[in-house]
This record gives sequence, structure tokens and C-alpha cells, in this order.
Amino acid sequence: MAEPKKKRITDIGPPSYENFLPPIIKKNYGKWKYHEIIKPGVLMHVSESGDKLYSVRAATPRLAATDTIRLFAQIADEFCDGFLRYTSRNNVEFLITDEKKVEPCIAKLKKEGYPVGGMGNSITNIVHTQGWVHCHSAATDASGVVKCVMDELFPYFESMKLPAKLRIAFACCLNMCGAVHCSDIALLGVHIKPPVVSHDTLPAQCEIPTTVSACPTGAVRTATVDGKPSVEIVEEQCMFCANCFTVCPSIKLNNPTDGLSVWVGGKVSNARHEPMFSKLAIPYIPNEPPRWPTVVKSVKNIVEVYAKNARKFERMGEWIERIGWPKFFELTEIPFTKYHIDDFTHAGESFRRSVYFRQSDVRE
Amino acid sequence: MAEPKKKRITDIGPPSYENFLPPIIKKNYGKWKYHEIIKPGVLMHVSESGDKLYSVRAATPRLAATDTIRLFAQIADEFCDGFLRYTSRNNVEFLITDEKKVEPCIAKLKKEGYPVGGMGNSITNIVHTQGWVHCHSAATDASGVVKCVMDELFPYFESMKLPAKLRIAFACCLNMCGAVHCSDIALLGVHIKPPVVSHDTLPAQCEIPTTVSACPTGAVRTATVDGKPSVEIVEEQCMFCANCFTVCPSIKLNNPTDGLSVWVGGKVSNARHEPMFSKLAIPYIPNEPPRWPTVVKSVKNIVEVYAKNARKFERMGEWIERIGWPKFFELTEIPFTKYHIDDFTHAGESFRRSVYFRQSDVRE
Amino acid sequence: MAAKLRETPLIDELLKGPWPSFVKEIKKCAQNEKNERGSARSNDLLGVLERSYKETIGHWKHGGIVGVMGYGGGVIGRYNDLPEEFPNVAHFHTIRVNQPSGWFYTSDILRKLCDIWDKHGSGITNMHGSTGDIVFLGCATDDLEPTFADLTALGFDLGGSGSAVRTPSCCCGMARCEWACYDTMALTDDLTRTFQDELHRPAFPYKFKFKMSGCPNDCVASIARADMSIIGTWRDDIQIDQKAVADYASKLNLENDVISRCPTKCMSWDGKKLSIDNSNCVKCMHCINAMPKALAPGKDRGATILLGSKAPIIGGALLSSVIVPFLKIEPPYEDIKELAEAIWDLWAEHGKNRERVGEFIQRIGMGNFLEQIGLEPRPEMVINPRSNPYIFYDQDQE
Amino acid sequence: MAAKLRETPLIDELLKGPWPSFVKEIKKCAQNEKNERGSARSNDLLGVLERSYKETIGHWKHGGIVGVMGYGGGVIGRYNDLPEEFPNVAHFHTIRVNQPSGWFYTSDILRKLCDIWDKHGSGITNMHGSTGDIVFLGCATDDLEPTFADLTALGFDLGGSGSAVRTPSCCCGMARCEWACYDTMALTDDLTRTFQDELHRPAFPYKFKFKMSGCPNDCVASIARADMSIIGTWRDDIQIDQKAVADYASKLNLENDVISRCPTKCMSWDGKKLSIDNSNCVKCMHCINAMPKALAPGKDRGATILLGSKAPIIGGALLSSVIVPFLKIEPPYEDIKELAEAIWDLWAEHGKNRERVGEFIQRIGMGNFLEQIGLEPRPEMVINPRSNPYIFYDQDQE
Ligand code: SRM
Ligand code: SRM
Ligand code: SRM
Ligand code: SRM
Ligand code: SF4
Ligand code: SF4
Ligand code: SF4
Ligand code: SF4
Ligand code: SF4
Ligand code: SF4
Ligand code: SF4
Ligand code: SF4
Repeated sequence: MAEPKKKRITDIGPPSYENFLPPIIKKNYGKWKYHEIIKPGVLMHVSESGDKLYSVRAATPRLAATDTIRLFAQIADEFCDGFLRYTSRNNVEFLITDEKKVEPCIAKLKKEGYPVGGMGNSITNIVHTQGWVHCHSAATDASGVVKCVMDELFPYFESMKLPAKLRIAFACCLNMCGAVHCSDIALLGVHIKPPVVSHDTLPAQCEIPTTVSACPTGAVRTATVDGKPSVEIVEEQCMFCANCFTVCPSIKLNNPTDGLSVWVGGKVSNARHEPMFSKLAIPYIPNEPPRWPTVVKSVKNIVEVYAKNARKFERMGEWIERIGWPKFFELTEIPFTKYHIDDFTHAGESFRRSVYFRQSDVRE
Repeated sequence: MAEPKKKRITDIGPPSYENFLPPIIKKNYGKWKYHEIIKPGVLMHVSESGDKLYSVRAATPRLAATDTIRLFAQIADEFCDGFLRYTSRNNVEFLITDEKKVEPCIAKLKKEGYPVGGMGNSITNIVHTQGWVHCHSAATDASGVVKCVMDELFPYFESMKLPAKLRIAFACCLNMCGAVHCSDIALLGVHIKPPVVSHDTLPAQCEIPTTVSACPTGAVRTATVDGKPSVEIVEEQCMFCANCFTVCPSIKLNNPTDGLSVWVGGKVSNARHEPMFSKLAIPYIPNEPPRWPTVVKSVKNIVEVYAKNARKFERMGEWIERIGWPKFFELTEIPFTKYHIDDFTHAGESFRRSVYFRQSDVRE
Repeated sequence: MAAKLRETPLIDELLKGPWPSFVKEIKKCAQNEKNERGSARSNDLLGVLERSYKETIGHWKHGGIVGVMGYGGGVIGRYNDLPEEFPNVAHFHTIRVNQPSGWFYTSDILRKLCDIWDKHGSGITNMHGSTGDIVFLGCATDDLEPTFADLTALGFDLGGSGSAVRTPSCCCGMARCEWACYDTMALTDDLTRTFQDELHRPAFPYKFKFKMSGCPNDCVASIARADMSIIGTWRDDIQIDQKAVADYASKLNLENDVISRCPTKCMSWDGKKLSIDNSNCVKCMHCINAMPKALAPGKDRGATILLGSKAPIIGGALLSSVIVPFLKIEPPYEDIKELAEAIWDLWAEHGKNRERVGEFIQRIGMGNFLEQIGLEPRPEMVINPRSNPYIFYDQDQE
Repeated sequence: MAAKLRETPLIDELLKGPWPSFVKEIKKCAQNEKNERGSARSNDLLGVLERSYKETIGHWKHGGIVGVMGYGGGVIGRYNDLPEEFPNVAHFHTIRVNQPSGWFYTSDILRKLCDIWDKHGSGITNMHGSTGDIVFLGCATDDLEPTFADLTALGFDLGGSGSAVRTPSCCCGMARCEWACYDTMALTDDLTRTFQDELHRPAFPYKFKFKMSGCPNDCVASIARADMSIIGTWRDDIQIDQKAVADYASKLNLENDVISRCPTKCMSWDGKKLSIDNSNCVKCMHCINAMPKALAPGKDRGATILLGSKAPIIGGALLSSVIVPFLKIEPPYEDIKELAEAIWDLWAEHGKNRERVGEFIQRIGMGNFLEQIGLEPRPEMVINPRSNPYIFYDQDQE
């Protein structure tokens, strides 16, 4: 059905959030007094006026069918006068004014397969990226790994028994769209083989100087192949960052040998300790679809060792800093390799430049 | 008087230290039990055997006339059976076995103008370098500045009233032979004008490629001057490190505008806190011979503010870390400038990448 | 009627387990009777995915330049490398739809968005993309413009992509959090509106992201993921309700859980009264987080502005660093806008291609950068002053 | 008879004040009747210095290649740029004389050294140079060889200069310190003797310094000033004399001064007994320093070996970093010598001109470096594992 031609609308920006705020929020905007997590997945915010807002947080796989969004809309209609929001970590929150509706709302969500939790000292949703579902750059799948890891860590989503919040993030390549560089545990897709160049298509598809200068280590060099201008890769200089691939469609980096690495100890908040980067724990695990058993086992191990040893309020990185990295590797039984020692631009900043460490009293 | 020709002796190394150890040390070598500083400048070491060794520490200007060394030898004969040693910071220590000789030894040293002290929580001798006395590279004099600063800080040498040890070091150019990079207070000679090239002599005296590659910022470029090969300096790129000057005698960097900079908060020991680099406090003070009043005043100010505010056992850097750099600049009234913000290779590592700092409540 | 679902034994393994399954979501779309073309797409997506699971390799190619008229961004082009086998996902672009600030919705507006996407696309979404957008995943080239027309008619617009301002995002702030030190949602909305042109028409050396967090807990990871991070803070004294502290004292181990965890050890508790040496408080939030009923940020609130965080490509990841230690955040936010524009002008002129602002500052030097944008150097900008002696002394003054 | 002293009104200002005056020392030499040539030199030095003080600029030129036969180092050439005016310091080289370990002397040996220097040189010395040598300051080219002959006859030899092993130095260690975890003086003496060739005949890309400290207090600043830093430590429990602790408890505020200053908070004091969780002790020495009569390092002693510290020229200063977390230090020290030689071989082959070992390791990567010299990677070598994802995965293995 053809619609009548209208003036093209552009640059209007998003609709104002004010259209979507429930009355209780409009009334108490900026006047909340305190909050309490009344049970896993349920926040109660109390306002200066005494008003109370209950937020029920449910997991989503982020990748959502329109029908699922319609389901959430219907649940919101049933329990929250139609008001809901999403969180910065892809959970959905139902904004309830009437305390009596909290439990029925939870029951409904669980029934539909969207569990409630991820609050307080728990493991909440994994921030993640596209993987094999959509991105050309992916060294691994995203949603699949996330699903398997969360299936295993599920009890930590539904409870609040960890020493502190534990944030997991996932990115399928070194571009790190999942911003895994500051997470308690980060999973990162990695390529481990140098790029392969299609010399045939390259002259037409790529700007050679851009491609050469894209490489941070100078591993991409101009070359003439079969009389045509192209580039070649100095393999020893490649650290598989994929930057040449990003700027040149004739370069291929994806390879069945791709896999994942595991990083630990990052954080974003300023609470107690300044924000920290995640640090390398496991350099490489092969892709093992459909259930990625080694990744799952490795993450679970780290979570359990942390849960057992960290003190209350201690995020992963704070705990490791207190006990020292040698102890972390000892407790988790993860082997320490040359890959763990930084060798990029600022490598030297991570060297231990003191005698200030725990001497193990094991004889050499 | 010609001596008979002998076989040339080489590669014998220094005489063994064993030749010079007093009997009490030979006997108790590796068997000292504890020590006490019985008064400023006097250490008592007690051995497991109960033996006691008294070390009396006297200041020297490091630059010593042979006649002064002879004087020390004579004092050692008088009080220590001829045994003495120098310290890693250019003090001289008289190794006394007979407690009764301690006071007379001190009296003699003081009379000769070599004061006793520099122990415990004091300011000991300033580690320093050649300056205008000997080095071609010097942006300032060394011994002269040291003399003026120590004249002013003298009460801190003779007493032990500081919160902790306070180590001062001095280097007359960025080569930092005085290893000023890890001192509580460091004085560093600086050039602030770009090098001047003698195009006449350069072709004969310098290897041009070496000279060009010596410059860390690429400010030295090959050039042809009056038809002869030479180099030119891109002035905006120069940060006055003198590395081109070191490798090429036709480059001159010394200039009457040279001066000094002041650095604070470094340490070497592992006690409580890992070793730390010194950080920039005052970017530039002109050379003001003969008594360098501004340097002296500046150092004294920093010492006094530290002495007044630091807690017991807190080295300069530990104190500043506790109170924060904004407070340091506030208390010392030293202006904070763009020069204080690093802009060299690892600059970014020193940026404040958190919101984790003390907010001053002064309105903007 | 929706086509028969493809056989996908491998990814069907991902239907198992307690965590909600994305495979189930794609299957819902593949079976969506309201959306015939879309369900065929989703069905092919299942096939592609199964194939990737078998071969441990992805099947997507570099995107080309696709988009809507007059916009330089908002759409990510994506093509499949097995178009014969999976014709319905031969082109399978994503549309980034700018979310409302704070991700608040009504059921009504969500349904209308779903209607648009069922009409034109695969029915698959991301709620939300990592930058904050509503992501419509799987659009054919021809469907882009009609989707856009329906979106704008509903009051929505595209988000950013390419070398442009990216969709700003924020924590829920004052809407639902007692710690918000400024109105994150209002600022986000205002900046998004003000910078529509910079958002839709890439003109920078590289992308530029804004993220607003209401307090140092930083619930949108602003310090790690935004070229300009605006993080709420305060500069007077933490508000204390001593009675409430006393209540906590019976539930918490005040000494172990709060006092000794204060990073600057500026708190003390004598069994009756909690004292805070506010001049030494670094606003870390820990004590407030631990006792939300008893403590609250001060009353003289505002934000710290930081610049430059980014993912590692290619010099290594950066966190944002302090550029304005404290600023009152008040509409019309002219100071923030002027600051952003001054930065963009300088960066647009001197930045290299694909050089983020954080890298640019490090390359030209913070001192120079500050001078150019007209800010004073402040010791709060650094952890410590320089330790290397390589100072570029000015030559034009003595 | 010594010449008339030059008029030096400016530097005469430095005769005033309580601190011993170097000008007085130079004047002593200028008036030294035993040493006529030397006193003339010293007198001219006063003149040069006065001139520098007037003009605020130095008057020394680059050194040329001067030295003693068969040695590539040990002498620093130095020429004056006003030879007409100050002919006696036209050449004014320094000789570096290798000090005995720990700087211990007898009055007898000092007098003999002075005799040699009065015979051949200016009479001016540095006790000691910053690397540790006895420095004879102000020697004419012709006097170098005779001075050397007299020195070797007395049992002394030259120290290092140029791209060679530099004069090793050490703290007094077991000779006079209860905390020495190994025999610093014996090791220094042995290494110096073993590496005479490497010390006297520069064959490296740049200088290489050894410094030995007996414990983590590091009284020779080894961690900041040595390419190889050997710092004593222990790995069993700190020795505690509980009675002595109790005595301190009456003098010190044990809680404030010791317990709370322990960086890992691994100590506790119940009013009677001091307990240390030694598995968390980082061997910082603070508690031992604070209570030398009560505490002492453990009995299982040895050293940590670190590599690479240096002054800033040209990539910025470095501190040494851990390469061997713990090693028993026992004669004949074969392990240390082999390690040093393995490092030199690799560095000599692959190091760039004027590249110190610390810079070399950073350039080729610690992982590669360890592999080449045959050491295992250990987590003690880093503050933390890498945070950037740029891993050079080996291609020769799966
Ligand atoms: C809803 C949400 C903001 C939003 O606008 O969407 C949110 C909401 C709250 N956060 Fe947050 N945070 C949210 C993401 C974050 C993030 C961002 C992230 O994880 O990517 C962080 C930084 C994490 C990090 O450091 O890596 C974050 C770090 C915090 C902290 C600091 C925790 C710490 O000890 O480091 C607190 C304080 C606390 O929980 O004690 C906090 C506290 C809170 C409070 C209690 C604030 C309040 O008074 O309402 C809210 C409930 C907390 C809870 O879930 O336990 N929120 N919070 C986000 C929920 C994500 C989710 O679905 O799970
Ligand atoms: C004699 C000497 C070693 C030598 O072989 O020459 C020496 C001797 C002692 N040192 Fe030292 N230190 C000596 C240079 C150093 C240095 C090196 C330097 O300053 O360049 C350091 C590192 C300084 C730094 O961190 O920047 C040094 C850091 C220490 C420390 C750690 C202090 C701290 O809190 O950081 C101690 C422990 C203490 O004093 O409590 C210590 C302790 C000692 C003791 C108590 C050790 C002992 O039991 O005998 C000795 C007397 C201390 C005193 O002077 O107060 N010594 N000491 C050096 C005397 C220099 C001088 O003439 O003043
Ligand atoms: C869709 C999204 C991932 C997701 O699943 O959520 C995404 C997807 C892509 N990102 Fe991203 N980035 C997305 C958020 C991020 C974030 C997170 C954030 O914004 O908070 C980051 C890290 C923060 C940052 O900006 O540094 C991020 C850092 C990158 C980078 C590395 C940029 C850098 O300077 O290091 C690239 C590479 C590039 O720009 O060439 C990149 C490139 C890409 C491209 C366009 C691939 C490419 O090389 O051209 C991806 C398209 C995937 C696809 O086909 O669907 N993406 N990207 C996110 C945007 C959704 C949205 O609009 O809401
Ligand atoms: C004499 C002495 C200073 C002193 O007054 O004590 C000295 C003097 C010179 N040093 Fe040094 N250095 C001296 C100890 C040091 C130290 C300290 C140490 O060894 O503990 C350092 C810092 C530690 C280090 O090695 O990094 C030091 C770092 C340098 C550097 C910078 C090296 C670097 O890699 O950063 C240079 C520049 C060079 O090698 O070209 C240098 C160069 C020089 C030269 C040879 C000047 C030159 O550019 O050719 C100086 C000759 C001065 C003269 O004419 O008398 N000197 N030099 C010290 C040697 C005396 C001795 O043998 O005992
Ligand atoms: S992390 Fe890499 S593979 Fe994953 S969505 Fe981003 S660019 Fe694509
Ligand atoms: S993957 Fe990265 S390191 Fe390797 S060649 Fe490409 S750009 Fe260079
Ligand atoms: S610091 Fe510089 S000027 Fe001073 S002695 Fe060393 S090289 Fe010469
Ligand atoms: S002084 Fe340093 S920065 Fe300046 S030109 Fe010479 S080498 Fe380059
Ligand atoms: S960042 Fe602060 S203000 Fe915003 S939601 Fe989180 S805790 Fe609340
Ligand atoms: S906010 Fe943080 S720094 Fe401030 S008092 Fe509370 S715990 Fe201490
Ligand atoms: S380094 Fe240790 S062993 Fe050596 S003198 Fe200093 S305190 Fe004693
Ligand atoms: S040596 Fe240092 S770390 Fe070890 S117990 Fe003593 S104070 Fe603590």
C-alpha cells in the first residue's frame, strides 16, 4: 500500500526520553533518596517523598526477535503500566510502582524463559558483540560463547553470593567492540595466523599506501606480484591485529585456527580502586563450537577460585593485586608463558622494577 | 730518578678488600647482630660475639685534595688503627673499636672542617657530578650548587629530625651521572636553547649519520651548507637532551642561558614503597653563581614543607603520594605549568585516567 | 507463511540451558508469520551460522558504502560470501537507530518500532548495540530508505557510524538513581540534538563518542569507552546521616567493610560517630555504595570531563584522562559544547586519518593541546608530573 | 714552590659556610708544595672556574681518545677551550682507578695513592666517582702511562669507561651490616677480577654496570644505576625476637610505625606477640629497619637479579627489572657469570650502537630475550601480565 509522498524528515534525533518516563519517575526525578536490593534482581528505590519504585531486572540474549520485544511490552502493560527500560548491559528492567506486582512479574518472566537477577554481587549479562552472526572480522562467535558461559555461571546470575560485582565482557576480535579492556573477566577472539593477500583483486580494491601504513609493526610491505602492484606480509612481524584487513578487502585474516583468549582483573568504576585494564590470563583456546567446553571450564575455574579467595567488596583485579600475580597463576593453575609478558610499545611499564614481591619458598 | 724497566703489569683488578678490613670486621664478618645510631653521625654495630664497632661518619666535598686524604689517614691512625672507609654517598667513615675514641675523633673532624652527621633521618651528602670543574656537557656547576645547598641545609645534616631519610642528588646535564632520577630531591642542569652547529668543522669532526640518528625526536637533519655536507636543527623539535652534542664535537649546546630544574619524590630503597622516579617540581631556574640563591631557596622551601607535613617514616614521594600532587603544588606554592605534563614517549602513562582525585572546593 | 526451518543440529545445541538463547530468537524470527521476507532472511541466517559452527570460520565480507540519502552513517553494510547458498542474506546490513536517553521505553513505542522492522527487515534486533543504539540487524539495500522514512515518521532517527560523532549514551541518572550528580539524560539528549550534523555526516579524522555517567561508579563505562567522558562528582562534603550509620554498624563490619576499604583512609568511626576528612576524599564512592541509606554525595555537584578512551586499535587501549577537573553541568551546556567544538576544530585540522582524540593528544602533547583549546594546565590532570627531563622549553619567551 | 694563587673573588664566596668547600680543596692543591706541576694545574683550574662563574658557561671541550697502552678505557680525555689563557689545564684528563670493594682503606694505602697522584697529576681527586671509582682529576696526556705504571705496581688497576663493563661496586654488606643476605664484597671482587678483559677493552654496544646491594634497602642504588642489579633477599620467614619486640613496643608506636606501614598489611601485634604472614611479605625491609634489634631477614638467603637500569639518555630512565627472582649466591658464582656472558653474547650480536641492555630487552621483547638466554618466564618478572592484545603467537607450533 503506497503512502502519499511526504517531506523527507532528517536530523530530528531520538524522541525525548521524557515521553517514556513513568509518572513516578517524573515526579521524583532527581529526588531519589536511597535504594535497596530487596532480593536478587529486584531493586527498590525510595524517594524523598516516600514513593517507592521497584525495578525487576531480567536477562535477555541481547539479540532479540521483534516478537520477544512485543512480549516484554505485554509484560510491561500487565505489571508496569507499560513502562520499562533496558540497562547498559542488555538486561531489561520492568518499572513497577505497585509492590504486589513484583512477584507475579518475576514469575511471568521466568516462565517465558527470561530469568531475573544480575544485581548486586552477582554476574550480570555479558556485554558482547556480533561474532559469526554478523561481523566480517570475527575470530569466533559471540552470542554462542556468551550463551554457554552464562549457562554454566547461571547460579551466579540468580544469586548475590560473590565477594563483589563480577563483570564479563566479550569481543570477537581485537577491535574490541565489547570494550573488554576493562572487565573482571574478558573473552577475546584472536587470530593466530598472518593475513593472506589476494594479489588478484588487491589493485582494484585497496589503496596500497593506506594498507601499508595501517600496520602498527610495519609488517605490510609494498610488493610487485606477477607484475602487478600489491602488498606482502612479513610474517614474523605480524601480531594479528587485523588492522590491514580492516582497511583492505583483499586481505583475509579469518582462519579455522582462530580462537579465544581470556583476560582478567579489569574494572571501570572508581570504587576503592581506580579503573584498571584487563590482563592476559590465557593466551589461546581453540574455537570449539557448539558449546566451547574449554572456554567455559576456564572461566568457571577463575570465577570459583576468585569466589573462594577474595574478600568482601574485592573486585577480581583488587583481589589479584592484593595476592600478587604469581599467586593468581598458582591458584588457578594457569601456566605462565612468554606471551604473558608484554612486548608491545609500553611493555617496559609492566616489568617488575623492584624486589618487592612475594618470594615463594620452593627451592629452585 | 729513573727506575729500572719492569714488565708492564695489566688487568690485575683492584687490590682485595681483605687487605683493608680492620681485625674486628674480619672476626665478625657476616656475624653482625644489630646496630644503633647512638648519636647523629655515629653508628654502633653489635656482633653476635658482643663485639662493638663504632663508625663515625664525616662529610667530604667529594672533590678532595691529596692533602685532605692524608689528613683523614692521619685521623684514622690516631683513632682507628688506620682503618677507614668511604660510603656510597661520598662520606668518610672512621671505624673505631674503642668507644672512648669516638668523641675525640668527632672533635678532631669538626675542628678540621669536616662535620659529622648524615645518618638516620637526616640529609646526607649530595651525590653529584663534575659540573664546570671538568665536564664538557655541564649546563651548570655541580660542586658549587651542592656547597650552597648543603650550607643552607646544614642543620638537617647534623640532626636526625626529619620524618625519614632525605636524599638529594645533583647532575649537571641530562646524562644524569648523579643518577638523579630516583632521589627525594634532585637538581638537574638543563639547556633551554637548541644546539648551534659549526658547519665549518663538522665535515671533518662528525659522522653525519650517527649524529642524525642520535636525535630521539628527529630534530637533526642532513643539510648542505655553503656546498658542504652538514646538519641542521629543526628547533621546534628539540628538547635539549644534548645527545647530538655527545656524538658530535661540532655541535655546541652550552649557553649562558643554561640553568637548573628541580625534581622531587624519587627513591631507591624498597622500604614500604617500591622504588620511584623523581618527578618535575620546578622546570627552570637560571644559573646564579656564585651562591645560586633561587635554587637554594627553592630546595629549602620543599624540605621545610615536607618536614612540617610528612608523617614519620614517610619519604618525600610517599608523602606526596598520600596527599596528592595538587596539594604538593599548593603547599609549596610552586606554579604548575604545561611543562609538568609529560609529553615524551610514555607521556600517556602519567595522565590521570580516573576521577579519583581530591576535588578542591574552591569555586572556579 | 514462513518457510521450513533449516536443519541446524550444531546451533540447536544452543537452545539448551537456562540462559535465554539467541538461537531461539533467530528461530522466532524465521517463523514469524507477520514477516515473510524477514523470516526467509532469518532462516538463511540460521544456515550461515550452522555453517560457521561446522567450519569454525565466519562467512561475512567487508561492507560497502550503503546508507540513506544525505547521511554518511547509521548503516553498516554487510554481505555474505556464500550468496548462492544463502540468497536471502546476500546483503544483510544493520541500521543503527538512536535510542532515547537512558533506554526508557513505553510498550507502545516498542510495538511501533517492531512494526517498522517487521515490515522492512529480518525482525532481528540487538537491544542494544554496544555503543547504545537500537540495532536493526539484517536489512536489504533497497529497504534502507523506506525503513528510515518510517522511523523518522515515528520520531526516531539514525545513530552514528564512521568518522563522526557516535550515538551518545548515559546511565539512568536522576531518573532512577540517588547518586546522580548531574542530569545525565538531559545532557545526553541535548548533545545528541545539538550535534545531529556531526553525527550524521562524518567529517572527523575518526569516530568520537560521548558517554555520560552520573557518578564515579560509571555505569556506562564512560571512562573506558568514550572519547569524551562526562562523569558526575562533587566537591563539598559527603552527606552523612549518623543515625543510619549506626544502623549499618549492626549489619556491616564498619571497620573492615567501609573504613579500611577507603583508599585514602580518610574515614574514622568511634563507635558512635562517623567522621570523614573530606579534603582527602577522592570521591571513589565506596563508602556511599556500602551504606546507601546513610551516606550521599555532597551538595555542590557537577562533573569531571575526561578525554580519550578507546579500544586498542592500534596503539593500545586508553582510558580517558582528566581535562576539566570540575564543572557545574547546567543547561544550555554552552561550556561543554564549546569545549567539544574547540577540540574537534583542532583535531579535524591536525589529526591523522583514523587517529582518535586520545591518541592525538598524546602525539601533539597535552601541554600543546591545552594551549590550543584554551585550558589551563592543572595538577589534577596527571597522576604525577613528568619524570623524564625532555622538556620542550618555549623559545619565544625567556 | 707553588705559584701565586689566582684572584678568584666569585668562587671565593664558596669558601664560606659550614659545609666543607671544594674550592678550599682545589686551593690546597694549588698551594701543594710537594707537587709543583700539579699546583700550577690546580691554580689554572681555579682560573677556569672563576671564568665560568662570571660567564655562566663551562670551558671544557669534547675529549679525544686518550688512554694507556692496551686499554680501551679508564681514562676520560678532557681539553680546555682557553688553552692560551690556562695552559696548565689545556689537557686535563681524568683517570678512573678501580676502588677496592666496599671502599675500605688503610691509612697506609691511601697515602701511597696520594703519593702517586702528587707525583704525576694535579693532586685533585674525587672520593669517589659516581660509579664508584677513585677518580684522579687532571692528568696531562704524557703522564697517563707513568701514573698507570705506579698504580699497578701498588696493586691498583684502572676502572671502566666506554662501551665496556664498568667498575662494579657494592654496599659494605657483611663487613658491617647485619642485613646482608649475601657477601656483596666478595662477589664484587670476584666479578671485577673475572671480567678484567671486558672491563678494559670495550667490545659491547654500550656500557654495562654491575652493582651489588646486600638487601632490599639497596644502599648502592643498584636498581636505579646498574645494568645488572644483584640485590639480596630471603625466602623463608623473618626472624623475630619477641622479647626485643616487646621492648620496642614501649619506645615506638608499633601499630602506627610498623604494622600499618607494612605495604601488604601482613603483620599483626596482639600486645604481646608479633605475627607475620610471611607468605604475603614482599621483603620490603620496613619492619626490620624500624626494629633492628628485634627482627632480621630469614635464614634462607640469596638475591634477586634484575637487569637494565640506566639514566634517561635517550629513551627515558629505566629501573632494573626482575630476571631471576631468587638465586643462592655462592662462590665461584658460575651461574651469575654464565648469565652475564649469555646476555653479553646476545646483546653484542643484536644490540644497536649505544643501546643499553634495558633498552635492548624492551626492543626485542622480554619473551624473546628469555628464550635466547635460556630462562623460563616467571610471573615475578612482571607487575602484571600484558593488557594489550598484540601477541606474537609462534608460527612453528600449533
Ligand atoms: C542499571 C545500571 C545503569 C543503567 O543506566 O543501565 C546500573 C545501576 C546501578 N548501579 Fe551500576 N549499573 C549498571 C551498570 C554498571 C557498570 C557498567 C558495566 O558493567 O558495564 C558499572 C561499572 C562496572 C565496572 O567497574 O567494571 C557499574 C558499577 C556500579 C558500582 C561499582 C561497583 C564496584 O564495587 O566496583 C555500583 C555500586 C555498588 O553496586 O555498590 C553500582 C550501583 C548501581 C546502583 C545501585 C545505582 C542505584 O543506586 O540505582 C544500580 C543497581 C546496581 C545493581 O545492579 O546491582 N554500579 N554499574 C546498569 C546495569 C547493568 C546490568 O544490567 O547489569
Ligand atoms: C654506609 C651506607 C652503605 C655503604 O656501603 O656505603 C649505608 C649504610 C646503612 N644503611 Fe643505607 N647506606 C648507604 C646508602 C644508602 C642508599 C643509597 C643512596 O642514598 O644513594 C640508600 C637508598 C636511598 C633511597 O631509597 O633513595 C639507603 C637506604 C637505606 C634504608 C632505607 C631507608 C628508607 O626508609 O627508604 C635503610 C633503612 C633505615 O635507615 O631504616 C638503610 C640502612 C642503613 C644502615 C642502618 C644499615 C646497617 O645496618 O648498617 C646503615 C646506616 C644507615 C644510616 O646511614 O642511617 N639504608 N642507604 C651508605 C651511606 C651513604 C651516606 O654516606 O649517607
Ligand atoms: C555493532 C557494534 C558491536 C555490537 O555488537 O554491539 C560494533 C560493530 C563494529 N565495530 Fe565497533 N561496534 C560497536 C561498538 C564499539 C565499541 C563500544 C562502544 O562504543 O562503547 C567499541 C570500543 C570503544 C571505542 O570506540 O574504542 C568499538 C570499537 C571498534 C573499533 C576499534 C576502534 C579503536 O579506535 O580502537 C573498530 C575498528 C574500526 O573502527 O575500524 C570497530 C569496528 C566495528 C565494525 C564496523 C567492523 C569494521 O571493522 O568495520 C563492526 C561492524 C559489525 C557488524 O557487522 O555488525 N569498532 N565498537 C557496536 C555498535 C552498536 C551501536 O551502535 O550501538
Ligand atoms: C665521572 C662521572 C661523574 C662523576 O662526577 O662522578 C661521570 C662522568 C661522565 N659521564 Fe657518566 N659519569 C659517572 C657516572 C655515571 C652514572 C652513575 C653510576 O654509574 O652509578 C650514570 C647513570 C647510570 C647509568 O649508567 O645510566 C652515568 C650516566 C652517563 C650517561 C648516560 C648513559 C645512559 O645510558 O643514559 C652518559 C652519556 C654517554 O654515555 O654518552 C655519561 C657520560 C659521561 C661523560 C663521559 C661525558 C660524555 O658525554 O662523554 C662524563 C665525563 C665527565 C668528565 O669529564 O669528568 N654518563 N654516568 C661518573 C663516573 C665516575 C666513576 O667511574 O666512578
Ligand atoms: S569485536 Fe570485531 S568481530 Fe566483533 S563486532 Fe566488533 S569489529 Fe566485529
Ligand atoms: S594483522 Fe596487524 S600486524 Fe599483522 S600484518 Fe595486518 S596490520 Fe600488520
Ligand atoms: S651529568 Fe652531564 S655534565 Fe655532569 S658529569 Fe655527567 S655527562 Fe658531564
Ligand atoms: S639536543 Fe637532543 S633533541 Fe635537540 S637536536 Fe640534539 S639530539 Fe635532538
Ligand atoms: S553512574 Fe552513578 S548515577 Fe549513574 S546509575 Fe550508576 S550509580 Fe547511579
Ligand atoms: S568516597 Fe571513597 S575516598 Fe571518599 S570517604 Fe568514601 S571511601 Fe573514602
Ligand atoms: S643494602 Fe642492605 S645489606 Fe647493604 S648496607 Fe644497605 S642495609 Fe646493609
Ligand atoms: S618486610 Fe615489609 S612486607 Fe615484609 S612484613 Fe616487614 S613491613 Fe611487611
